[in-house]
Amino acid sequence: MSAFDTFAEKLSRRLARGTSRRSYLAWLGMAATGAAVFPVLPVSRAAAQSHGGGAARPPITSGNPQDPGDRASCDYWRYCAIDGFLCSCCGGTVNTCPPGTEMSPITWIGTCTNPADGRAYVISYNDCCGVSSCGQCLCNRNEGDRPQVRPQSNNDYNWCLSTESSIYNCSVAAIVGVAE
Amino acid sequence: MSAFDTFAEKLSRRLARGTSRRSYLAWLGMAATGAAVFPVLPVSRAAAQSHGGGAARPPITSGNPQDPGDRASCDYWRYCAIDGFLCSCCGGTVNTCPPGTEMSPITWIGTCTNPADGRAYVISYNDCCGVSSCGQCLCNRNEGDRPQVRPQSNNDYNWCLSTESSIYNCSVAAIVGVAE
Amino acid sequence: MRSTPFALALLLSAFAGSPLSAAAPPPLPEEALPAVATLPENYPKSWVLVHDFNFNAILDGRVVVVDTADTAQPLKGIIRTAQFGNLLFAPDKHEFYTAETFYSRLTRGERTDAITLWDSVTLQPKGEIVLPGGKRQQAVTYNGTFQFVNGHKWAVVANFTPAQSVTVVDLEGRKVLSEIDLPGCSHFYPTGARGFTTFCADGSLTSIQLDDKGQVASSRTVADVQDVENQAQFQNAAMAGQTAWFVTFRGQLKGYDLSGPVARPLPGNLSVGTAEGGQPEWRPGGWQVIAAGPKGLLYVLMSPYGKEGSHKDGGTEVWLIDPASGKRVSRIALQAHSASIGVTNETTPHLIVTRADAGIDVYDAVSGAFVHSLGNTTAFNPILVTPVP
Amino acid sequence: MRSTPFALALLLSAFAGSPLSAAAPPPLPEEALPAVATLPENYPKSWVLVHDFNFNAILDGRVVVVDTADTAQPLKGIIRTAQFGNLLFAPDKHEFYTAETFYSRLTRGERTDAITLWDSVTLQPKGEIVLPGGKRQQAVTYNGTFQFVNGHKWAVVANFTPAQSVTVVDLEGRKVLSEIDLPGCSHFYPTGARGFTTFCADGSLTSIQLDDKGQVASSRTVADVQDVENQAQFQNAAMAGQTAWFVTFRGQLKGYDLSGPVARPLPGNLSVGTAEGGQPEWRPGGWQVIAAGPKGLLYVLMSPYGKEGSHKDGGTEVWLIDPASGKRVSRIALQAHSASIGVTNETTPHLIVTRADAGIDVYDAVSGAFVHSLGNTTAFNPILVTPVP
Repeated sequence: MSAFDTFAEKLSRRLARGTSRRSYLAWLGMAATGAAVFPVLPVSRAAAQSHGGGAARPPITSGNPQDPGDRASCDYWRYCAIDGFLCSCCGGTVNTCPPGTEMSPITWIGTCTNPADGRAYVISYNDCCGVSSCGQCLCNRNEGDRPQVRPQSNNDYNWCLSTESSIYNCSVAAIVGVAE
Repeated sequence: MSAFDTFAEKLSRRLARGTSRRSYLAWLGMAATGAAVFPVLPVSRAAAQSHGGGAARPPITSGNPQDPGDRASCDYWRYCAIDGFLCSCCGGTVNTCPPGTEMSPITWIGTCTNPADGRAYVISYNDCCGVSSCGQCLCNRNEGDRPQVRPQSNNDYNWCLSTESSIYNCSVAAIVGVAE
Repeated sequence: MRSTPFALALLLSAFAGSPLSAAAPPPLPEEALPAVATLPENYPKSWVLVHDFNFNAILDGRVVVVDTADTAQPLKGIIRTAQFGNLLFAPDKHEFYTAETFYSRLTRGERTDAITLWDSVTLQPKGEIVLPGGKRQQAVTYNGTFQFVNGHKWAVVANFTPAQSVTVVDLEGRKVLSEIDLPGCSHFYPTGARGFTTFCADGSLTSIQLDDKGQVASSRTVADVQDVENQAQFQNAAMAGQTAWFVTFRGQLKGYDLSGPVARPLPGNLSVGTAEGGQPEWRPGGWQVIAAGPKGLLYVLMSPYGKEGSHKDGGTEVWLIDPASGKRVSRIALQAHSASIGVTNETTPHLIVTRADAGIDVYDAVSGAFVHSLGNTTAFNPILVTPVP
Repeated sequence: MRSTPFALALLLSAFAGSPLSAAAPPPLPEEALPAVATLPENYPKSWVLVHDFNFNAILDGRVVVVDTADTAQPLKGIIRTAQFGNLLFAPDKHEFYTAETFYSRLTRGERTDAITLWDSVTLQPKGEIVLPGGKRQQAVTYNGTFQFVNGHKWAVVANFTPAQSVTVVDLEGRKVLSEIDLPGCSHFYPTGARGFTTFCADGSLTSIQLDDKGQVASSRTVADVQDVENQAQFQNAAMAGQTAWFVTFRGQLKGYDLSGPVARPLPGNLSVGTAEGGQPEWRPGGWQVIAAGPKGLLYVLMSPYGKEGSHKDGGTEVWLIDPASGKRVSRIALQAHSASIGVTNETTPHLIVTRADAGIDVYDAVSGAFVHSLGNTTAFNPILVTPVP
């Protein structure tokens, strides 16, 4: 939790729109924005099938050996607690929303281990909002996910919240720091 | 065309809401309602796949040897010019809309041959409206279908028209007479 | 008399060879139009409500009415539950209620949150209660975010902005009664005469009773009912009468008596038990992983691949636990990797299972025998199964 | 210098074994948020617009922007085209226009028909023109029901109640100019300086020129341009410059010069030709079955199973016809049963094919060689392919 708090605060400052943070419950219950957290969508990765129709998608890689893996694959290391359509398959990238959407200013944060450098990174899963379901690369992983009773640890919420529209399109997975 | 005209008129009387019929073009262009015609949805039957997931649906039959075939199958004789989700799979029947919908008062009419008695029947393909896409038993057949330039012979229109909502749910295939 | 079958055979053969001959039967009759089906006043107990999350168009969510005994025509009707919507069913009033969110331009424009009242016989809308503030909680479908209180007269709707609160609505009077701030607490379970219980982030629960205006009459907190970090409760509860049963991520069973004004945690250390073959261990897995069945039995969907993060990955067996004896009475091996379960209230109850591939399978709830599959004939993403009471 | 690779290898191995040792590289940097992608001002000519009819949620239709050269990330963006919506693209103005229908409660309530203006770089909406009367034609997607006239300044929108008319809209002035009754006529093709041609049920066409207020300035009918019963034209045209090419159900090719105020049917008796192996015969088949390609060639999607009623069943080959010589120059055998085609305007043009299973395949438009498949990575029901001009 301390690593989480540290990065929640850093993120909070970076995305800040004010709102002081008094107590845990007050923050959870009343923060209009803050370092809160989460995207969307449940159930098993087995359901995340494509609809048939031709060739497999070639991998989308970073080109950096320190950030290995296919960003269109649910197995990519940053997606350890994501829930939704991968923006890399939707016109965005691993950390950029697709054109036409608005990125949620506050997000659910996971802690994922990078297999290349062994570090645990804090990953921000921002939702992209204002365009209907992308429908590509549905992915749900839940390392560290907890029920909605602890909002900042739950990826079932639709965090298209402080955005102009709450319609959900896809989710990114951006590095916001190293868990210390 | 004469069989069509005869039944179009019969149907028109049955569903009548007024509107006299002056000329062919006037009818096509100006009838607020009438014996007009058609459901929805294109492309090949090959696209009408189910999404996997378990057993095949057992046949839905009439119990009458004179009306043979599976009403959940796109091959059923009455569906020779249908385009859309079969209401038999959506909470309705071959000639009844599902609960919660409204049946379009005017429809596209096809002429299909009943393999049991060899007769050509006039089939009314009414759309059921006000609930979103049923998603089951998509079927598109086009015997006698002509481009939209001849509306009464085209099944690509959404005929959820004189209904409270134009949202399309499914289509029925009701016998409205024998082509004489 | 004996010649009748022959005459019939002759008729049919004449018919096939020369269908319009003098021997042909009269044509099939004209069929009456328009015609719209209705549903029975009292739904058969083989019927369930299946929430279709509709991932590929979340704004077009729906609940489908399904007859689990009818493999030919299982889908009986569709009720709109737009944009992370929720549904409640009051069979005594023959009404459904949906809590939904709409935009004036489908994906953009003006937002309206509303409860719609639907006739359960015609599935036609019969009224609407607009919810103020555009704050209705949107999430993957849980049964605790839209609940009855005060019998079927009122309902509570969860809000999340992320400020947490609950809006109390008078369904019969068709008006909003109140909004109650509940910082740090989520999901609601009907409790006592006119109240609800909610679970809070610090591991406590809070039970609130309302006055006849929908304002807080009493509020009582019970501390330390769950360990959210290590033994969190799956939030979809199984209701056995007025007892809410939860299973935790690692298989503890937690009961709460909700008949009084304050939730009372049931004593005892119940669990689903353990088994061989886990990789590394058996744990509950799926979305709606617990259901209440006949004779007080609890049904829990279990995965052999249990570990941190596996809790939504679905399961392959259903384990039956008798909370009275504390014993596991049987294990049902499922036909397919599955996500959610429910148990019907039929005389011969059935276990209804939604598969990861979106099919729906039906088992004998007592013997565990596979009965039949409905296949993928009703919903794109069946996520919750609510049997008719 | 030769030791550098060894040093690197040592570093990496230290790294794998003891990642946080002193030899470890600095951590990956923090990434800037929020970040939203934009599209280029001028789309590359490998890009196409694919209309996704979205059968399973027609009210949630969309057009996807697709780079046919990018197999890893072909989907570049999504533009809403709700409820049997249509889309137009004005690359010179960096704008899209969608003609759509909305309900205040998703499936019910108040209906609004509107044209939305979208920025083609950001895909954000930038304006709206409400269409009066709730009469916008809804149908499976055709390209003739929403068209530009007067360059990219105005557009016409088809109405169908079933009374047929056309609404003329000033896109730049963001207002409705006029509504013109067109009983018995459907679909529009830009014609002359400020007009359109429409085809009528009696086999005629009508060309209309508009005055600067959007009212009818001239109207001229050309009789007997098609035999709707026996040789109907597929209504999705291929535009080669200002010539509109149609193929008929049985394979005739009909060209219309639309450069003047009145459509001029081109002389000649062109056809796609015949071939062996038909069951019973080769005919055009699919949804968008004709496209204009390089060197004036016409591409037609063909089915060997041609007969009455087969015209929407898709095809297995694309035939290339040179209308100048009247000859068929080649046949391309497709990888899969396919529904719609388009040809890009690249230096090396490509034939883009939507498959019946919703995948998208790319071929060399000249040689016919299969290049690659995009698979099912962009749209649920790809029904129209519009290459970037």
